[in-house]
Amino acid sequence: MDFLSYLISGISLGSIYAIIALGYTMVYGIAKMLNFAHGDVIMVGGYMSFMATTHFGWPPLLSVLFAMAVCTLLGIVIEQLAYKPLRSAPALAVLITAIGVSYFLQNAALLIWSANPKSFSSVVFLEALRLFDGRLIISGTTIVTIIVCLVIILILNTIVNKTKVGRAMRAVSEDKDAAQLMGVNVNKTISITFAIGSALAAIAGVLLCSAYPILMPTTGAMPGIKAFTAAVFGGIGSIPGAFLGGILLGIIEILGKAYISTQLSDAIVFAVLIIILLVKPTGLLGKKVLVKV
Amino acid sequence: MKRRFYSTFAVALVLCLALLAGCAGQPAKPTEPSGSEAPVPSESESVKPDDGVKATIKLGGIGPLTGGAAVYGIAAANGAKIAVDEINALGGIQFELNFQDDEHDAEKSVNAYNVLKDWGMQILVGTVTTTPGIAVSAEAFEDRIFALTPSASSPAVVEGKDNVFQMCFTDPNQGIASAQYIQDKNLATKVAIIYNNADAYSTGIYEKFVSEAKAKNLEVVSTTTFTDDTANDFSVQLTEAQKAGADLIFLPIYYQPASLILAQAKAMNYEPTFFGVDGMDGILTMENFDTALAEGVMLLTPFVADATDEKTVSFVKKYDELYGEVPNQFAADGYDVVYALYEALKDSDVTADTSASELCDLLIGTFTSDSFVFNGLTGENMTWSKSGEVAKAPKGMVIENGVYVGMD
Amino acid sequence: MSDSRKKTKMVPLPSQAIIPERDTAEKPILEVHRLGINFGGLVAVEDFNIAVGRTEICGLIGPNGAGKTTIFNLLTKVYQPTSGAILLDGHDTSNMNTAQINKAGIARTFQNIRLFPTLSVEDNVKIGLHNQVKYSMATGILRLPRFFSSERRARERAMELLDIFDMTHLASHRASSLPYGAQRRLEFIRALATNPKLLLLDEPAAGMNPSETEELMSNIEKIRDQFQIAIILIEHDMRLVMGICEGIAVLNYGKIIAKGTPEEIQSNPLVIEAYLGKKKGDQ
Amino acid sequence: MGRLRLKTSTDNLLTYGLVIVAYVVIRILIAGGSISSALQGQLVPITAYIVMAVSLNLTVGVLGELSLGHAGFMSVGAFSGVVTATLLAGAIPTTWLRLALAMLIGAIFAGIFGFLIGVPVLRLEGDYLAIVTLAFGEIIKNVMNIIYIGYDASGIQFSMESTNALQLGEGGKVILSGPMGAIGITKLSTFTAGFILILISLVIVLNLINSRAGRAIMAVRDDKIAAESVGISVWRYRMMAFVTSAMLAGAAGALYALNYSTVVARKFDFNTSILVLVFVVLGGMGNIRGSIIAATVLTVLPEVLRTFNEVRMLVYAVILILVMLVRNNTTLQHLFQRIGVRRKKDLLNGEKGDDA
Repeated sequence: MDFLSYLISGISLGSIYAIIALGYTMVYGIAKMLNFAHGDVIMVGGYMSFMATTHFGWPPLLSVLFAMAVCTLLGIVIEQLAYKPLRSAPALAVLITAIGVSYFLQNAALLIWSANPKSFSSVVFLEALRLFDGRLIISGTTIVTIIVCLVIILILNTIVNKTKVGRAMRAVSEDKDAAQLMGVNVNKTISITFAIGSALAAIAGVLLCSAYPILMPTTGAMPGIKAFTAAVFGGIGSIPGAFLGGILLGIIEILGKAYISTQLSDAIVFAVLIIILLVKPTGLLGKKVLVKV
Repeated sequence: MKRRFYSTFAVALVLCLALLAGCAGQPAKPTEPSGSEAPVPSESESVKPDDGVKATIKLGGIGPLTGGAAVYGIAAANGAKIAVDEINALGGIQFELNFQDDEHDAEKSVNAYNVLKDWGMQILVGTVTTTPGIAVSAEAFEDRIFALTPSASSPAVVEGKDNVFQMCFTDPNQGIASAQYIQDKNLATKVAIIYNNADAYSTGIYEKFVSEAKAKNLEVVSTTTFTDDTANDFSVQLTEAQKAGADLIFLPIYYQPASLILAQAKAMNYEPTFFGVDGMDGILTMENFDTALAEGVMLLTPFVADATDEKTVSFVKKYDELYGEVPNQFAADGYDVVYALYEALKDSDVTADTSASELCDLLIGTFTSDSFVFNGLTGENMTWSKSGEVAKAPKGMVIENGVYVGMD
Repeated sequence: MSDSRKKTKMVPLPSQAIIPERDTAEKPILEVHRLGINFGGLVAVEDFNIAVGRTEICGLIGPNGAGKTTIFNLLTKVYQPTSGAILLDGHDTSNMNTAQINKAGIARTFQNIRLFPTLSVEDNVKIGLHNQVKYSMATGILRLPRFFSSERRARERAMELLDIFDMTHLASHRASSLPYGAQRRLEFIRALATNPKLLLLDEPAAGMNPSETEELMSNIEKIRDQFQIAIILIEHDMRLVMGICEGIAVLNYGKIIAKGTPEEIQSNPLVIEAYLGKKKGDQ
Repeated sequence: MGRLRLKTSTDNLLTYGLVIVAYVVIRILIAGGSISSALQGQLVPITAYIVMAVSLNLTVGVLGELSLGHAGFMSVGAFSGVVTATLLAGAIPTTWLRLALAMLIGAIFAGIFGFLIGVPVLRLEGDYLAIVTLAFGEIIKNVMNIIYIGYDASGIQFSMESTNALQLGEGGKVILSGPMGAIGITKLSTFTAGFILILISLVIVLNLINSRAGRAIMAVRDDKIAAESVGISVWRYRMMAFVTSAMLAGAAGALYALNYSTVVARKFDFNTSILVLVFVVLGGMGNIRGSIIAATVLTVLPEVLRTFNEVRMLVYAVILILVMLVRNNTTLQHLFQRIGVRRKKDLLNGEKGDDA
């Protein structure tokens, strides 16, 4: 029973990683860039929803939409100002710029919302599921997060596979130059990808703060890194991989704490990651790239 | 492509200039910061003395004003700032405060210290956090600059340095006091501990608590940890405590993770007594926090924001007016540090030209003299030992209906 | 052909210290038995058998996608064969990796040129000399006397090799800045620098005009004579293949459909059907 | 276009010259008393960061692999250096010798870790390799946080629980105490020591680059398959670069740690790794002199920005972004070339642009 309960905790934590990882992997898969500012867009999403519910008194769902709108806008602005001019620059230059953006967002948040932590009120009002006379509890947030994850996967898959924008995305992801030659507007496609990724970040931010209701300027940083790890775990660029990677990462973290050591739980998570990558060098569901010689 | 770059560049440049202008344009208006609820006191804001006063002493402050620990540094800086303003208004000895950011990092803290030295700092108010405090106090010891830290609580901060003093309890003292309190009040038979094993403060209290608990035959049934990187899910720690039958969970941690622990314990219907230390203070004033979660939480804290004594009421009111927030313990510590320095200096004949080392000797003498007793926000009848540690009585508090109530 | 021979320079004799003499009268340099590979069930090469003499120039031809480059990749262990044996100079190579294969004596060029683009032409050749002019990392860092003598030797040797294709004046250019044909030649030189016993050339004449091809043909023959090495080349230019190859193997759908001298191949009905017949026009 | 000038030796001389002149100038300023304590206090960390940047450039610029865990090696070097220096305090009274030994031991330990980490890491490629270096950096931080080391009459004691668990006898001293790190370090590092370490790193890295092994490393960066095809053991040279880089970072870590009276594991986290990476990218990949300049400027910059008070880090972020944008703008690059600013070509960037 303990094991089951830990497993559920792991899934709860993992579902949060998963939803953050979805945004990471989506942007990586198409724009081929590690957007280290993703975690901070999540934080902004959290603050937006917080402001909407607590200060403006808006209903939770509206606050989520508000957060999504603001983050989408923010994502587009960041992309236009900071990333777009670097389209032909080396990948590392973009990475460093993303880190600059991350610093910027954290420090701007510090000035706007102060360093004092805020207690976030959950936007999820679903009752927790109690099994075996309440010995197993699955929180409402977990259920909602997993459902949202699955819906997002479904929507992303539909967008990527069924729409014109999606076709452009796939083309850009395969080969930017070739896509350009074939008449795909690469810049626009990448901008759209960022917009979608940022909207996802807003949802992730709201759910992260609903599950662990503390909101600070640094709230997004560590979950961001963990989710990035999760995305790599699942095979970066793979949408189902991000989900699987996130859930597994959460489970490993909790089981590691429960059965090995609470002190070393992060070391355990990262050690497992390394082992998995040694067995499957491109992650669990990552595409194996055959080098053409 | 080119044109787009220039437009981007121009926008960014404008943004940058706007920032510069924004900060240059409104120097001395702490009450109206642009979009900021809690401005940070700064060099330009610090109060200049009026003409004809007897001396202006340069106080240098160091603490984290940015980064993850900014909440502590900003509070301490704000508290110190209020004290400086009040004291300067009295017309006697004058203080000029220059508070520098250290990002909770030893290297940056030493940098800040050196900047202050160049500025002409005569007394150091700081640092706010422990690790930077250890590094900086070693420098202050060599340079013979008197240091009174608001909240760097590890004994290592003052150890072996005759000119470094603390306003807060040391970590081991809190550990001992907590164990004693739990024993004296018969609060528990089986104790679980959850602490932050990546944090010097938390580990320091934990270590002493455990050895003291052993001496007092308190049974510690479960010890689990977390780090700043894993401070979100506490289900494993709580389940272990519950399985071990703990009826009290000792939380020598800050209030942010503590608030998550309280919420998660409630979700799993586990209702032990939670016992915190001074880091727990602040939980009730967290914006939007459901105080019902903290019902029954006990803590040892030197400062209570809703205390009714005149000093506290006036401080809390002023803080709220200036910064729009309820002050926490760190703010009170910062305030007390400046007042303690004032008390120690007000009858002396120091001038702006008194060298830092002369001040240092003077203050060491005063602080360690038997006759020097300080009453502040964070305690009554405080005295200091030669080692630099403060002696004051911790206040045991329990949260009832969303407010602190004395346990005694 | 004889005209072009007059135009090109003779290959300078390799310094004796670097190129050991070879006994050319012995058994074949390369023997391949029943070599095969499949990619996830798809059979790319099957039952491939070949033997190459010590100083033979051998052609490997076949339509696009026949598996020619795959053979090279198998011989150099870029791909691991799923079946069969490769004997180099009588020694089994099954436990060797690509780098070891090169040290054992096989060098190659690539169909889509793989130079070290950010490095200079000279450095590209010097990297080819990696296992010929050796000194330790410490010698390099501490700049011991051996470093200077070795570097001088490497430079001299690199210039000798570049001179084969009249490229010494390009030595300090960045490899990626060379025109296409020069890049091909540089890759050839780099392969030669590793002192191979067997050289695999993947479409060496691709992108060259007829006169350049002529020059290349004579150079290939001269290099064989001078260095006493065997050469296998993949080539679509039938004039080149028929002009210099002593033996030819024709590949189709991963299998050898014909082997023999140029004359035999040209008259082989299977080959004509599979390959030459269709392509006769543009060759 | 495309002509690589034979300028490596002059280029390297310029790099050495820059470092030596900077050192001499600062020494003169110190002697004349005309240098602020703020800058003086930063000299040692600057030298440590320069060595970090130069060493990371070996991995990122020369070997071409992204490492996100370089601070982990700094951590290993810092703590093993501190332990060495503390243990030798009685045996070796000469401080410079103790410092040198501490840096050497720091380098050796970091090198051993570099090798152990390299074994799995170097089997991977690209971003997967990067994430594993990140993972190792986090693991090192996590483990360092629970290591307790002390010594007493009966020798060195080790624990992973608490200082109490060390059970030190009379007169015992705790050297490392978990999250509190090392406390009460005797400060040994000096600017001159840092300067010498920079020179040693430069000799190692620049001579390595311009030698057989360095060419092999760059060949591996440019094209692994081609490098293998000419008989270069990819694994061996990747490892050589990785371990050398780790060792230099270890020495820098020891230098850094012995400049403060305390050092904690948390210092060497992901952010520090990234900070050093920023130095490298900003200075130009493969450009050693660029790394030195970038490390210096970006270490001093936040201090210079102190006048901005609360918006300091915000301004820093904006400057970082702007610099990246300007630096990678082809129009501006051409402009710089036209007005004769000497720029060494960014090696990884090189395929796209022209050479100077």
